[in-house]
Order: sequence, then C-alpha cells, then structure tokens
Amino acid sequence: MEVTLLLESTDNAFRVMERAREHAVGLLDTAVQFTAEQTRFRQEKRGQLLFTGTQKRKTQFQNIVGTTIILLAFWMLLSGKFDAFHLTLGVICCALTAYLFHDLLFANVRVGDMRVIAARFIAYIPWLIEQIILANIHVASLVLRRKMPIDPQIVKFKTKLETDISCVTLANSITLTPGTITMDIKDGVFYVHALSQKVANELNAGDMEDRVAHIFMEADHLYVEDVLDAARIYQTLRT
Amino acid sequence: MIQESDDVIVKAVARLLVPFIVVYALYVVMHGHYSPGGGFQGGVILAASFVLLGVSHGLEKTRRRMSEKAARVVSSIGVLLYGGIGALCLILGGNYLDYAKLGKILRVTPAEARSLGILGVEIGVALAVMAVMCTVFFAIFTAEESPEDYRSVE
Amino acid sequence: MIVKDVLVILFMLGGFFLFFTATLGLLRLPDFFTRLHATGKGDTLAALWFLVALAVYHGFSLTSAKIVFIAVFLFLAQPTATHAISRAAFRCGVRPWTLERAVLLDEDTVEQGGEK
Amino acid sequence: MTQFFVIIGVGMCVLVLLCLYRATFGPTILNRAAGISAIGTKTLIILLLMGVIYDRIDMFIDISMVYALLNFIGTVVLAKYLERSGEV
Repeated sequence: MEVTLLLESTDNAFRVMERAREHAVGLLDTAVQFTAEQTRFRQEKRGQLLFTGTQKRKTQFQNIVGTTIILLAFWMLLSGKFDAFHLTLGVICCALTAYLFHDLLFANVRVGDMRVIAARFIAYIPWLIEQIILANIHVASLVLRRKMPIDPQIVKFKTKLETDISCVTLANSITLTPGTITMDIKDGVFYVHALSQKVANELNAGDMEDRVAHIFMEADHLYVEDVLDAARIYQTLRT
Repeated sequence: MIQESDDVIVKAVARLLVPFIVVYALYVVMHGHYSPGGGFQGGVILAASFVLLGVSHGLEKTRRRMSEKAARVVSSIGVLLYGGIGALCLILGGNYLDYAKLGKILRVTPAEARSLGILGVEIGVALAVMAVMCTVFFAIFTAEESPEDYRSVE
Repeated sequence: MIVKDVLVILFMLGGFFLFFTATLGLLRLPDFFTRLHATGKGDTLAALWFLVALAVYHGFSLTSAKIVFIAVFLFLAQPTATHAISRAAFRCGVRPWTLERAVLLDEDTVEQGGEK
Repeated sequence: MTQFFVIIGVGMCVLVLLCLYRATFGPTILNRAAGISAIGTKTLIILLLMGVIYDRIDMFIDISMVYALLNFIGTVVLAKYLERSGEV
C-alpha cells in the first residue's frame, strides 16, 4: 500500500517537474523571440533614420565630441598648465583636430561592451609582458652561443578574428613574443616567420589567438554572450 | 598616386595614432616658448602626420582633409600671418617683429604682448611649413611613374 | 632612497644587457629576417626597462606620465614598424635564410611573395 | 648616481657605433633600414639619459618623443616606398 502511494507521489512529482521544465523552456523561447523581434524593430527604425540622414549626422556629432574629450585629456597630460589661457588654446586645438579626424578613432567600434573589453585587455597585459621577457631571454641565449642553433621557417595559418583592432593586437603580440614575426596578413591568413621548429609548433596551438578572441569577444565567445543575455532577459521577465 | 594600403596593421595603427600626433604637434607649436620646439618643428610633425595618413589610408582620404589647393591657401595665410605681425610692429613705431609695441592695440602689458606676438608668429610659421611640406609630399607621390623610371634614376 | 637607487640600477643594467644582445644579434645573425627578430623584440623590452627606471628615478609627476606614454607608443609602434619593413621585404621577394636540409617555402608562399 | 648614468650613456654610444656598422655596410637597403631603426631606439634612450644628467628631463622628454615618432613614420614610409618600387 505504502509502496504504491510512494510510487504514485514520485510519479506526480516527476510530472510536475516535467511540466515546469516545459514552461521554463517555453518562456525562454518567447523571451528570445521577443528580443529578436525588438532588435529587428530597432534595426528597421535605424534603417529608416539612416535613410533620412538623421542618424549619420548624429553619430558624426557624437564622434566629434568623443574624440575631443579624449584628445583634451591627452593635451592636459602634455601641457601641465591649467590656467584659462592654455585650456582655451587646448579646447580650440582639440576641437579643430576632432573636426578634421573624427572618422578615424571610432571607425570600427562595436557599441556597448567597451568596459569589459578594457578590463580584459588590462588583464592580458601582464601575461604578454611575461611572454616578452621569455622571448628576450630566448633571443639572448641564441645570440650569445657560439653556434647559433636556429632553423628559420615560415608558418601560415588562418585566423578567425574579424575586426582590425583584434588583428593588430594578435599580430603585435606575435611580433613581440618568442621567435616569431608577423610578415604579412592577406585575407585573414597570417604569414609568420618563426626562428625554430619548436616555436612554430607552439604558435600552431593557437593559445594566443584564443586569448585575443576572448578579449574582443569574437568568434565562439559571441555565442556564449548571447545565451547569457537571454537568461538575463528571462530573469527580468519573471519578476 | 598611392592607393589605400591593404595592410591591416599599418592602417589600424595609423588610424589610432594620427589624431594624437596632430594634437602633439599643436602642443609643440603652442608651448614653443616654454619647451623646445616652436613653429618649424611643430609644422614638420603636422606634415608627418599627414604623410602617415597618406601612406596608410591612400591619397584620396588625405585630400579630403588637405587638398593641394587648401595647402596653397594655408601656406599663403601662414606667411601673411608672419609678415603681417612684423609689419604691424613697424606701423606702430617699433622695429620689425618688435612685439612689445603690439601692447598698444591689444591693451595688455608689453610682456604679455611679447608672448602673444611670438605665439602668433609661431602659428604662422607652423602653417606655412606644414602646407609646404604637404605640397612637396603630394608632388612627389602623385607623379606619374613606372618601374622603368626607377631604374633609370638609379 | 637606497631601495630606489638599487631598483634604478637593476632596471638600467637589465635594459643595457638587452640592448647589447639586440645589437649583437643585429651583427651576427645570418639574414635580414632573423636580424629583425633581434632588434624588434630586444629593443622594445630594453627601452621599456629604461623608461621604467627613469620613471622610478623621477618619482610621481607629470613627466612620469609622459614617460609612460612614450612606453605605450613604443609598444604600439615598434612591432608595427618591424612588420611593415618585413612585409616590404617579403613582397619584394627576399628569400629567407634556411638550413640546408630544410625545404625553402611551399609553392603557394613563393607565388604569393613573388620571385626575384 | 650621475656617474652611473654617464657610464650607461657612454655604453649606449658604443652600441650605436656597433649598429652603425650594419647601417653602413649592410648588404641591402633593408638591412640598413633595420640598423637605422635600431639606432633610433637607442638615441631615444640616450636623449632621456642626457635629460637626467643635465636635470632638464621635462625638456628632453619632448625631444625624445618627437624622435620616436619620426623614427616610426620614417620606417613605415620607407617600407611603403620599397614595396611600391618592387626592388630591394
């Protein structure tokens, strides 16, 4: 008797849990659909604005103001004089420069995640410096030996990075780290001159590329970010 | 005629550096009487920034900011600024480039007038130098050329 | 005070040693690309050590901020210059020096770089 | 401390002379360019050391920044020129 009761109650519990899971999945689906629709709607609206030309002027103005602020900070660092005359000079110079070069500094920026990128980039620097120190020890030991044990070769690999800033980060990191120089980039293919076989093998493992992709949230990391976003929206919808 | 470079790295680095180089050049011009530098050096750095932009992003994008015609006008304005300030001092009864006499029309003390006059002259020199260097750069890099020409020159 | 001086001396000696090895590499290594290996890496880190030493020596001021800015500029500019000039050599068809037994380049790369 | 800076500065000058060998007798233009670029970095540091020795570092730091800038731009323009002309 008790056994059948127990079985029944467990069955019921399982059924309830199953239904709850279905509900949750449905809710998540609707949330994802909802966000997708909203994004589409926003894009349509942006397209309309772009068509009328309003959007372009607005972003240009934003670019000019942002560039002016950054350049003004740089000017203060250089100048070191904070009286009214020099500050006025600085504002005039920076505004003029920003007007001339407003499309350069913010050419390829993806909006929204700048702070995360900055934090990850700062966390990347110590690792890079450690690698550079290793590189220099490597080169010094090579040069100081009487018979230099080098075996130069060219390595070719395809990258998954998209924006130019991430490509620059990867290429300059490669140039600065042990025994490798970026020789050419053509359609996303890196040609790297490596000083020895061991270094070339390490490069093919792609550790550094993954790190750079992680900094700039590219490739497969994008997917993870999207899922996390959906979960957050689900949370807000429930409460 | 330089096309836009297909090198991602040089393009991106130039894009990040050029505004800062221009601000640095303006700093060198404006602070010429406290620190080393002045009109000529600042003008050269300004021109160097334009050269970097032209080499990395192609001549078209550079022309949008500083065309040959604009360079001609700007160089004339620079020389006019330099000569005008000097001549103004002559008119006001001093020697050529005797800045202290400028105090009469600017209504400031002679010391301040001297400082402002030097600033004006340096801006004029910087504009002239920058414009002339840009003209030279355009003249060299827009010349019709073919590989045979290089060989014959060498 | 003593600690500061010792730090400055250590950093400067390290930087000088790296400059020395970079120069030696520039003189000794067999071809252009391998020489770039020596100068491209060694000079950057050595300059960084010198700049850190000078910043420590000068203390915390606006000048130190400028020194830090020079360091940032060098880390951006030095690899880019190295890349630009090695790319020019690659495009012009300079053949990298290799050991006798090694295969020079695969066919694709040679076509891409252009034969001279 | 000043003595130490002077000694390091003299050592750097010797290194510049060594680099000058590559800049003078380098087999091709590219080797010369590499040598000159290396000299530029060392000169930057020598300028800063001179600034410390003469106690005018705020003045010398501007000069060295200009030197670094022009070194970089010169190398990039030279590379572009060589790439266009197609000869080394």
